Amino acid sequence: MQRRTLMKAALTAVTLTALQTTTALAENPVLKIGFVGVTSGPAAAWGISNQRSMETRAAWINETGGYEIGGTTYDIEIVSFDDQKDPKRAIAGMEKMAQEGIHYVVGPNVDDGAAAVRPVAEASDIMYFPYAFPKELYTAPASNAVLGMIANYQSGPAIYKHLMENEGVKTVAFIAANESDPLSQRDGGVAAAKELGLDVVSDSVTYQVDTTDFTPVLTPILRSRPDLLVLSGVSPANAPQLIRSARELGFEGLISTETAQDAGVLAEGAGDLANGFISVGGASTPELASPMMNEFVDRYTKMFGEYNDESNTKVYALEYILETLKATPEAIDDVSAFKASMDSFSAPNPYMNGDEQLTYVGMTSFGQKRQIAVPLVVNVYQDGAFETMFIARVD
Amino acid sequence: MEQILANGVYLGSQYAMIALGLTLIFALMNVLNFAHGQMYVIGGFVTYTLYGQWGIPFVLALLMSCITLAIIGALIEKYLFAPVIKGSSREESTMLLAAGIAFLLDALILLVFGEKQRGVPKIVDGVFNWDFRVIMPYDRILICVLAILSIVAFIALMQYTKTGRALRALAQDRTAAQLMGVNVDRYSMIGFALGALLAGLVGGLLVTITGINLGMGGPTSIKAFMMVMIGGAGVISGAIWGGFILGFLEAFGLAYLSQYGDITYLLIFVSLMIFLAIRPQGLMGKPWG
Amino acid sequence: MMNLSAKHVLGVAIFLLVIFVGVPLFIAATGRWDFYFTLTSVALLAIASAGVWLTFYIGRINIGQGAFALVGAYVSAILVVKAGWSFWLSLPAAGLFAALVAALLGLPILRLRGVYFAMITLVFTQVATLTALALPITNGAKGITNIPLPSGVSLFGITLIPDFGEIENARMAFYFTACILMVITYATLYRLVNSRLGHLCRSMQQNEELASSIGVNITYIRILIFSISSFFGGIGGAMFGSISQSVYPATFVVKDSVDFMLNCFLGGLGYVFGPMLGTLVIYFGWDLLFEFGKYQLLIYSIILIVVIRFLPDGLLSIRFSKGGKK
Amino acid sequence: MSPLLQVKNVTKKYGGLTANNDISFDVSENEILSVIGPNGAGKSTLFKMISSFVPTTSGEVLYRGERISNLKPHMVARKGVVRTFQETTIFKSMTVRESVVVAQHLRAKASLAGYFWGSKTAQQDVDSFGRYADELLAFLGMTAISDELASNLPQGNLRALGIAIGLATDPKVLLLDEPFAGMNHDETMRMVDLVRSVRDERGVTVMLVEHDMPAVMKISDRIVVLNFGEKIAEGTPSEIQNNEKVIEAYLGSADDEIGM
Repeated sequence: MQRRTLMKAALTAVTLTALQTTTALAENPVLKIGFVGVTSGPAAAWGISNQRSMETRAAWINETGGYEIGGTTYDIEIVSFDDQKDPKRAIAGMEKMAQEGIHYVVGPNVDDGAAAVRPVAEASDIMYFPYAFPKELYTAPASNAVLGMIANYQSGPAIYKHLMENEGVKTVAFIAANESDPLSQRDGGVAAAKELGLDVVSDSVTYQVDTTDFTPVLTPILRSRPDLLVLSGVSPANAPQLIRSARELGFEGLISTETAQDAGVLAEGAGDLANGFISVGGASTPELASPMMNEFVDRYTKMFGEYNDESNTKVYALEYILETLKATPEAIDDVSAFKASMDSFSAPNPYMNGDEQLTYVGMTSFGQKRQIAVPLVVNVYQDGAFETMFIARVD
Repeated sequence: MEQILANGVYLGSQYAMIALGLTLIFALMNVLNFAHGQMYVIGGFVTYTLYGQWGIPFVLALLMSCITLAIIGALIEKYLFAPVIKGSSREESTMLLAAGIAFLLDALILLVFGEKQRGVPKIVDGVFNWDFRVIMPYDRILICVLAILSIVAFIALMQYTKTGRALRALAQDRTAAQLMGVNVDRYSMIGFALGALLAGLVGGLLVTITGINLGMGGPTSIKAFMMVMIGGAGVISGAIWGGFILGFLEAFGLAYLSQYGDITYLLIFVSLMIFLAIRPQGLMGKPWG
Repeated sequence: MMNLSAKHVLGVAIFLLVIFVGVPLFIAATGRWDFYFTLTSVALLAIASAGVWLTFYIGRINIGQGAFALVGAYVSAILVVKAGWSFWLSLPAAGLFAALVAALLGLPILRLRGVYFAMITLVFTQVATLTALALPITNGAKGITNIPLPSGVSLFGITLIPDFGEIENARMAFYFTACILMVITYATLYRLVNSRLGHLCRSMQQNEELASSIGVNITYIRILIFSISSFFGGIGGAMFGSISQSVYPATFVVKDSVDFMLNCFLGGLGYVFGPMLGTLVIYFGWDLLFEFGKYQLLIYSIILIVVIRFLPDGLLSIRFSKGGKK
Repeated sequence: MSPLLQVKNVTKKYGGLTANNDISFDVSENEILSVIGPNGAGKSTLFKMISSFVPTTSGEVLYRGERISNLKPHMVARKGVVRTFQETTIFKSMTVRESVVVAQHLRAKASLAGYFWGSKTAQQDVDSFGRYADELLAFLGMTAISDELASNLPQGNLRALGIAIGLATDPKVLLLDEPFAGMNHDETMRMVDLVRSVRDERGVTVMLVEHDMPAVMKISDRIVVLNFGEKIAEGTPSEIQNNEKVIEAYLGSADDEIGM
């Protein structure tokens, strides 16, 4: 029985793949870029904002005639794989990318997924751009992962320093979900705060991700009356509830996080109580966003009905891949050429006003350039939108 | 201390409502409904769409949540659970079906309502503050009162109406109920619809406070399972007890164990395991098998 | 060994031929190299599911296999990374440790039945994840990463197992390893079920009181079976840790425990090879539906519901004979 | 010769309720002894204590001078004291023959591992189990139904299957739980003969708990009567028939009996 089913399943698979490759035929040759991340289940928002920003950009490029690399104009196709936040699936996803002949993949979205796909990526010559912070992914001997955003151990110190200097913050408390990523980020944040000379008054309070009422969680932490409450690695779903509960409990200090948030979600979930909430974003605040960024947001909104501010940072990975390929055409199927060009690569940042550059960074944190330079834009939420608090750079 | 008790009552009332629906379905059909949390999420999204998006009055939106879920529940029972229970040689097969339905509802929620966290404007503003000893926003108090009223209404329904009596007879002994002239198929469907309706009602109520997102389904189901187990599976008073106990356990646990940091929840879960190992029938239930 | 009919022998031979020769040839011919990992996963998950199936055989719904897989993954990772053991030694150690945990845990909880046992094992999966987060030896939230690939084993200078880090195609090596383990697991399971222990399990599944009245030490057999089942879980988990070269608290979670259970249900609880088929369909099915993009989960769940609606006793119930093939 | 089975001052309390109070009697080798009493007299509790399915509150049960109360049920079975159940307690999805083969668990010579590897002893065990099952089923007149699934059997056959399972363990003492309940006169008489032959031909001592007075009078060598948890009489059937206490107990609860 199972023999037959296996054979049948295998045959179906072949037919399906065959179909897929034929339907993808277009006038231009196709350049496939992969995405492996979570687009269903509880953490779907992370991956979907990623996938959609890639699809928006790809559709835009294709609509305007394609992307020229080394004299050939390519249509961009995004191949997405839903790993369901399961590291086992993530490996399967990366194998799938290798199968499709893809060398550049965005994702995975979480630490365990990023660590799990490493063997496959290295064996199959895939450069991947995870949104995960473990340093060993980016430090030698690892060399195929490129951090797709700013790590909390980079943004945290910048934010704390700014708040110490400008807001007189002296004491800080941390709260994190009881999961790998947030806990690691909390530990990183605590270390950074201590190094800056801040007084960490509470760092042990955790909550389950499925918590629906944060009052009991926050009560003990707020008793220590910190000047700053850091929501380490907080998911966009939990942030408004945490903010709301803290404010309702009478907390008057500052609240910040080092992850990207969505203004709409904050407005719906916490309303005015979210005013003054500090988070990290890309470059969509009005004074920074370039016309191209605004067009991107428009197209995204048209395509999917609603924009997600998390995409402000997530739009970059694809742009970096394409720009680097443009600068080094042979890298299209030669990952080592890509790696070699990373050290010197530089191109104007199309999403930001001014003469910002796209470059690879990470020397300080990883000892090699394995991070994309996204402008570290620290935002403050005010009445339904983000305002720029300050901008910093990562090296 | 007062704050902890207040938190416990608030958490307990909402948990108890979630557990009630689950335990009702379990008592009637011996089905551990893995999709209960997803039903709760749908209830939340319906209220969000009607009240938050379209501006329909909150009470009406809440009513629509209930009706939607009752219909979904009835359809699921009639076309999926009933035939599978009849056709299967093992009771456990319904667990696979329930899990399949949970996946299906998850997929539908994602496609229909999207992946983002959603919330609605507060229904009441302001915070009750008794000298910083008890702090509780008014909307929470309102929801807590509404939840308790719903629980009372549900108990009254089960005690004093014909439907309620039929459902209780069915829960106690299917065969006997059939002999007594209860239309088993019909009341199974009504019971399932009622259980789903309760899930929808809590979803609709809580969306005003915690908001809603598609990820809340699975964890809610698991939490509801635990409450049902604490109280005793298939026993209505047990579900209420279980809800309040878990509510207070969390409130106290978080207040007194928070200094131990990461192991707070570990301790809560381990104590739960020990409790279940010692008293598998829960507080109110009868021993199994 | 005993009374295997010619038909059975042929069936086994064809099955072995397919997985050890047919699949590699098929992959080489079609170039679908990614199937290696998918099928490796299927084999490993099928091993863990076999354990869940075995606990069903004594009438217990086990939603705790994820915990034992996690235990196995961590034990192997810690032994390899921190104690410098060879992976091949850590593999049985991982299984044995999981079995030991199961024996200790089983003593109090195996008295429970029905949903009660199901729930307590589900809670145990949560406990395992939270413990992994809290313990120093597991590296807490940071997990254990950079686990070296399995090293070679040689006896008297003859290489028995090559070093996975040096061979050309590690995926193929993992595929063969996983398949061999799976074949051993299911052969064991088959023998177990068809030997006296299996008969005693069946008697317990149907009526524990009557079983104990004829002198069956039900406590002992329950614990023995639960340990064996967790041994499988530990082995499956340890192999996974080695393939992904990393273990995190979320490597196996409640969802995995539930999936293992679903594999058994889908394949059919009455059939030894049910969990294998169930795993293949559930895991591979998901991957095949990859082409449907955002409708993947929708289609997947509808198919699942349709199958259970029309084949409530599992896929293998299409065949009416008992016991599976072999 | 000392009695085979001794019930010594056995008492069972559930919370405040006393199910059995200070009950003592002996069972001699090769005897058929019945325990009777009206509903709620504590017969089944006593029965469960003898087979160690429930622990005693005080007192003990001895088999050949060894205590068998408050053990695990399977230990009692291993010593040779085996109980049967009423008809619902069977291996539903096994055939009659399979049930009888499994029930020979106690007679296995090979270890579990031996079976797993298919050792020679195990092979011999399997053969002998099969032979013995066939022989036993022939003895009980069940050969015709040996390949029926237990769940498909009619009530009368289920009772016989229960006894077959019990006998397959090769017991010294067989405890029968209401073997005649729900049977008509003919079936009862056939069962009486069967129980007799079990004792006569296989040398098994039988103790049974029963409602059906005529059958008990017919089958028993001696009878013990319980009422409200107390032993009120013990003796041969004719002694019991003329015992005033017994008559009173049964008349007093005559309604219940009719209700059965």
